[in-house]
Amino acid sequence: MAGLFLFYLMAVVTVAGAVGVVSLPNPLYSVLSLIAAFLGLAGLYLTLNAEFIAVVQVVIYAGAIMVLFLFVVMLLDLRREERIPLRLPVQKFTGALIGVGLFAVIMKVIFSGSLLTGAKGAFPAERVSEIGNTQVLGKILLTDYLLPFQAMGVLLFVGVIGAVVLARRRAD
Amino acid sequence: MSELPLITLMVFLPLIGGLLLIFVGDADEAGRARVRAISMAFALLTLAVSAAVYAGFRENFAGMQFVERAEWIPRFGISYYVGLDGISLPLILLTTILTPIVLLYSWGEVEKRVRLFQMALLFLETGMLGVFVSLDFFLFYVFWEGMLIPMYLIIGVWGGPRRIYAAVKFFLYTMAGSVLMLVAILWLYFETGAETFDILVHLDKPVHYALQGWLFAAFALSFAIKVPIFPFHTWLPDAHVEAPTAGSVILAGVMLKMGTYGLMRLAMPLFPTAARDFAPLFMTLAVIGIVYGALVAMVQDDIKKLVAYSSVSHLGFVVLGLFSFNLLGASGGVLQMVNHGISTGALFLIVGMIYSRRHTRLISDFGGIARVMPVFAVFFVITSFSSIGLPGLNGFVGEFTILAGAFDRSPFFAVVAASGVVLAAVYMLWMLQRVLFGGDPSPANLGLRDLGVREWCVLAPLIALMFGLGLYPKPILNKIEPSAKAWVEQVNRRVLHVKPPPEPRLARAPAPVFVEARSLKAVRP
Amino acid sequence: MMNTILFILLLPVAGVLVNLLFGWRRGEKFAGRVAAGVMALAFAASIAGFFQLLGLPAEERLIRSDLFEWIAVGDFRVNAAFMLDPLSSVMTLIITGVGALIHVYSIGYMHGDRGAVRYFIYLNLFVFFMLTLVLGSNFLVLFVGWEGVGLCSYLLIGFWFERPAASEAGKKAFIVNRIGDLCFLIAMFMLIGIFGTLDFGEILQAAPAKLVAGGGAVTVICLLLFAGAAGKSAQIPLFVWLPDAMEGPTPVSALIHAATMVTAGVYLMARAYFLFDLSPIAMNVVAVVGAATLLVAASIAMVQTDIKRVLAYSTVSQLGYMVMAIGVGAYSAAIFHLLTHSFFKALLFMGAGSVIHALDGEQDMNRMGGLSAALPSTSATCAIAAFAIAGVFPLAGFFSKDAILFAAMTSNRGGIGFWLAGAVGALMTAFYIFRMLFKTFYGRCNLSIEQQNRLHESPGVMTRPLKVLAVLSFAGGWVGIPIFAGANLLDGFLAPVFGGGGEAHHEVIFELMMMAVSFAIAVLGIYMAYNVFVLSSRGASAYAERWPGFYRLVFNKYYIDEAYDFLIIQPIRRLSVRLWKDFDDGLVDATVNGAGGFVRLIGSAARQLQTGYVKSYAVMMLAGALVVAFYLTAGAK
Amino acid sequence: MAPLEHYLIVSALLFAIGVVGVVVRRNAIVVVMSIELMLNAGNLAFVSFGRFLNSMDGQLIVFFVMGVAAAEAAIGLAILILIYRNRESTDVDSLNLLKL
Repeated sequence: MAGLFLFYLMAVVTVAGAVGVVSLPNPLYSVLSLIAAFLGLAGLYLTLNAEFIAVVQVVIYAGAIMVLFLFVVMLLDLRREERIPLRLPVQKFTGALIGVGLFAVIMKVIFSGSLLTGAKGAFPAERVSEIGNTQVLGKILLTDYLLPFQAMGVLLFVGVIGAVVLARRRAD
Repeated sequence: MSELPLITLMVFLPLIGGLLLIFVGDADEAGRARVRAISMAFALLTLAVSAAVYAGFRENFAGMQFVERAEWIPRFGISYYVGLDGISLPLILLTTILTPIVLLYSWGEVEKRVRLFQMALLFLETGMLGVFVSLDFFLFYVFWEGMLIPMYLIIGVWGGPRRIYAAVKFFLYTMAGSVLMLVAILWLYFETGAETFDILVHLDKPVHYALQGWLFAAFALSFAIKVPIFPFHTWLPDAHVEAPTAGSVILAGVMLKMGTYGLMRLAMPLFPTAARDFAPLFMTLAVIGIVYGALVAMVQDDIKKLVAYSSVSHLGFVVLGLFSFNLLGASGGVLQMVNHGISTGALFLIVGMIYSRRHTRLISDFGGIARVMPVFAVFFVITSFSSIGLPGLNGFVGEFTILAGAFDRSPFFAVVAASGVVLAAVYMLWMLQRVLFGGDPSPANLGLRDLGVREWCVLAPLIALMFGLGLYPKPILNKIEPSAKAWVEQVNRRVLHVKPPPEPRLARAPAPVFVEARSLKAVRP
Repeated sequence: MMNTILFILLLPVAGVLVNLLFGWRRGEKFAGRVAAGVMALAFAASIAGFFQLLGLPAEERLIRSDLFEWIAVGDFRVNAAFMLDPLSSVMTLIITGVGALIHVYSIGYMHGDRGAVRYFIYLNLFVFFMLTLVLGSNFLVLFVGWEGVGLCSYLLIGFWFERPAASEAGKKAFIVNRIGDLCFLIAMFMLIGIFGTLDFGEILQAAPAKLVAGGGAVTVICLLLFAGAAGKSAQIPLFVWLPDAMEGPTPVSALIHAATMVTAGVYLMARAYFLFDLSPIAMNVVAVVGAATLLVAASIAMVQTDIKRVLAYSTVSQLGYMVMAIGVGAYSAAIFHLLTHSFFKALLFMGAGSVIHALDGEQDMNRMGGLSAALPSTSATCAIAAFAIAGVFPLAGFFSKDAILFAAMTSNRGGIGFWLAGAVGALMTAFYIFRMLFKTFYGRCNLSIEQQNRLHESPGVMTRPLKVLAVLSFAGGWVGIPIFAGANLLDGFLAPVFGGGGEAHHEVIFELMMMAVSFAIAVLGIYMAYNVFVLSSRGASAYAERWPGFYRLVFNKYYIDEAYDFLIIQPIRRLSVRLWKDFDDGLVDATVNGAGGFVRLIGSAARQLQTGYVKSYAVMMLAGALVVAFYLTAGAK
Repeated sequence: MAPLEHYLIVSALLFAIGVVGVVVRRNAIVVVMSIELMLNAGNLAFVSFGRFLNSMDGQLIVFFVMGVAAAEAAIGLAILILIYRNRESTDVDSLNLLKL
């Protein structure tokens, strides 16, 4: 029962954060509400017995990445969007339409049949908790998924270099 | 028969030669000479191999010879499958003979980007030979399209003032046609369920009648553009006028034959009933082309354009022969493809020779030059008469057999077509009169050099062939005959009128919610 | 046994080759001797062939020689095959005999012309093709020769190609001939369709079985063959090329446009007599056209002033006689006239050539006159030829023309109308030929002083052939003397070819009467010419003044050339220009380019969607994703 | 514990809100943040499915997605800075350089 309550709480926090991101005119507030949304997501992960992911969500996403966003916003001093008319006159309407449409499609899929037709895996939540979520994840990551894991390391490395190269001021 | 893979050797020798040229510089005169010598050597080697093929060719045998086969993409039933028969052999020989001649002609004529030019010609030869020997749709299509690129370059880089327009028109027009063919090929592939691109397999079991019309139309349209059959001919004058001489020779000599060859090898025997249904249309168009091409050729003021329109007229004869559906027409058609290649090729060479001297092709700029260029005049007259179809020269044998065959099928069309014989004399002789004869040469023409040794060597083999095929066509005709006979049987087959009932298919499992099926078709049949 | 046929055929080829290889360097004298030499040898071979034939029993007089298989497709096979039978033997003798004389004559005539070597090459080549034509044993080989002589005629008419008129005339000759050839070709296709072969012998055998006498097929075939013959033998409506062909060197006119090539049409019909025999309608057409041609051409010949054109129209007219003879079924009479005509017409042409040679190219008869003193041999031989063509007893033309007139009257296909045409034609013939003779050789001399000073008789190499031909023109007709049994040698010789021949015998008195009438006509014509051109000082102008309209009409050759130009040539040319500019460039190509332009239009319209704004791309991408999502989930409940 | 559908509804909501943000907002930074929202919506779905299918694969993928998102954020923000330097604006509506 407590789990269910937690879920609804976190769901509300998350969705509210998301709405804030899109609706608040000041980018600074958008960043802050995105952080809120991420924290809510971390909570949702906790209800799904994904403790490691939840922690990573808080530390990396809500922590590191969002701080980066914050920096940029402050750096560029982006207070509010200029109030010039939108390029596409029906942009807002289109956006809403697409958003609602997508949501409708997904809803339709969710409620149109049995979702869990696939084969069950080897890691029921109870067993994972027994061993420890992080341990299981780490083991798989460093055995079966070693190559992608390393590749992601390379990707991040390249990303760092790329960011540096791009953002560096040219000498001329 | 030797065990050497002669066809592969023949097809890819020019390609190898062309690739070798990458390593030879053409910056200085010596380099250019080297480039030319190497390409010439490879063209001659190819000619030698084709001569070996000719020598080893089994007569009185209708099927494919020198067959080679290797898996290429087994997943889709695609293989490297080549071979030749009496229909393709003459065209192969024509290709291997014309290429060295064209190279020799260009030896002193093309000075711009020599290496690229020679490479383009060699690649072109590989493409053309490939089309003639392919027994696999996929392979055929690869060569068919591959051929376009070097030709596009030849027109677009070394052509006349409006070369870009002409090259793009040529490319797009033929491309548009071949895309239709591709669709038809794929359709055929899926329709028959044979899971193979093997042409011979498809030839053995024609599709049912209901489908033939569409597929034939797609194939035939593609080839009709290439031939070109009236009214798809307008790219031809532009391409010819702008193309450099070498390009014109190859274009008229060999590439136009791709269209008629395609009709003969693919479109007609694959869809025999449809071909017979369409025959009146094609015969009408062929006859219109014959008369129309001749009439329009008559009033041209540019020699090259005149020759180009004469090609429209001549190829009308070939199409007429093919759609006669009898042995005379078919053999005559094949023979006439070769004949047209020789005589029109020679005509374009001759026009090129005079153009490189005077830098004009307007008939009105000439007159009376037989006096200053007597040898040239002799060659010109012989070639023109070959084109007119004078008995004793090559053109006659082909035209006669075609018309005899066509007459057997439809006297009306044959008679109208035969009037093209008169018109051919009109436009050719009128042109000769205005270029070679009739008055003293104008001062600008007085200083014209007669043919040099190189030009002599370029024309002499073609002239010899004109006489040879005119007086004794047997060595070619008796190779054509068995295959043509088999072809005639093939195109006169009857086929199932409707689609055979489908085999019971497996009942499909209830559709999964998400995208599990591979193709859209499976989700929404 | 030596293959005589091959020998006859290949000798001229040898001449061509020798002159091609060595002639250019060794010069015209060498070339002329080689050319004339091979002709003499060929003539000898022809005589040998003739005697070979004579040595055979009358019904088996046929020597065949199959060289190789030429065109072989399926059941259709055509060999390069030749045959010598009495008909081709006669033709061969004419071609090589008269040809040899003309070659000799040409040595003198072409002396000093810079194209002389080329000339002899062409001439030998022509003889080769002509021999192929008459020796071929099937229609297709005949056609090879047929076209070949057309080619040589084209080359020789346009021999002096710097003259625009000459190259124009050559082209015209070839093209007009091609129209006839077209019909010939179609006739061959029909023959292939019916018989599956083109061999004369085989068709002869099968014709009665496979063709219905008087039926549509055979009539069409015969009419088409006749159209082909009309082109070559210059019959209405295709005769317009022959007068223009006089632009060629005069010996060429003598050889090609009088003695040999133009008779090919007559030969063709005689060769295919077994087909014509089956078609009364076609025969009738042939006879009518022949009669009309002989009258029209003779009337034009009466008023022409160019000496060669007079002869040209005379040739057309004489060919009309031969064609009419064919039309009434008198094949051997046609060949007989062909034979004698080749003698006297070649002689007339060569005489005219001699005159032209003497006058440095002058051809207008109004500027000639009184030349007999300066050109004794020429004028004497020409006079003989004139008597011969006019049909004066006992010269060659008398017998042959009489044979035709007689047949026209008595043959079951003939009739009084044909006889009348022939008789009127004979009158005109005598008139125009003596007009020419009087204006040229007799009467007042209209030459300039300069021309008179340079006037000279032609060298012996030219006059000697004239004399030989004069003898032949005189006596050549004696091979076909009628009345006495067995005296008509030619008829007897040709009889096996034409299936027994032998016209119904008539009363000797009747025959004699006919001969007398035709003789009287000839004399009358000569007298009229004498009256007008010698006795009267005003000459023909009196007639011209009396009927000015008619005179102008005839003088302008009935405006036939103009009519063709206006009715056929110009419309075709205008149509072609319209087709090219309006239809090809304006419609077909515009459609093609329009299709291209349409695609570009769509492209530039579609380009408007590509605003370049990132946002719009994002919107579209998402919208697309939405559509795909809808599509994929549509199948789910 | 909440059923799978509920998690998926939350995920769908997040995704749809992200889409709306991408389309509606003009500030590039906000657009990037909206994209992050969509990514996270996906993550949530992955983890939920993994949980209900007794599989760790969902969490593994999320792990990788996060890595990619981090790299993407770094690069994206660097590009934003560059754009801002050049144009003094981060308004995506003014970016039409994709046009020829």
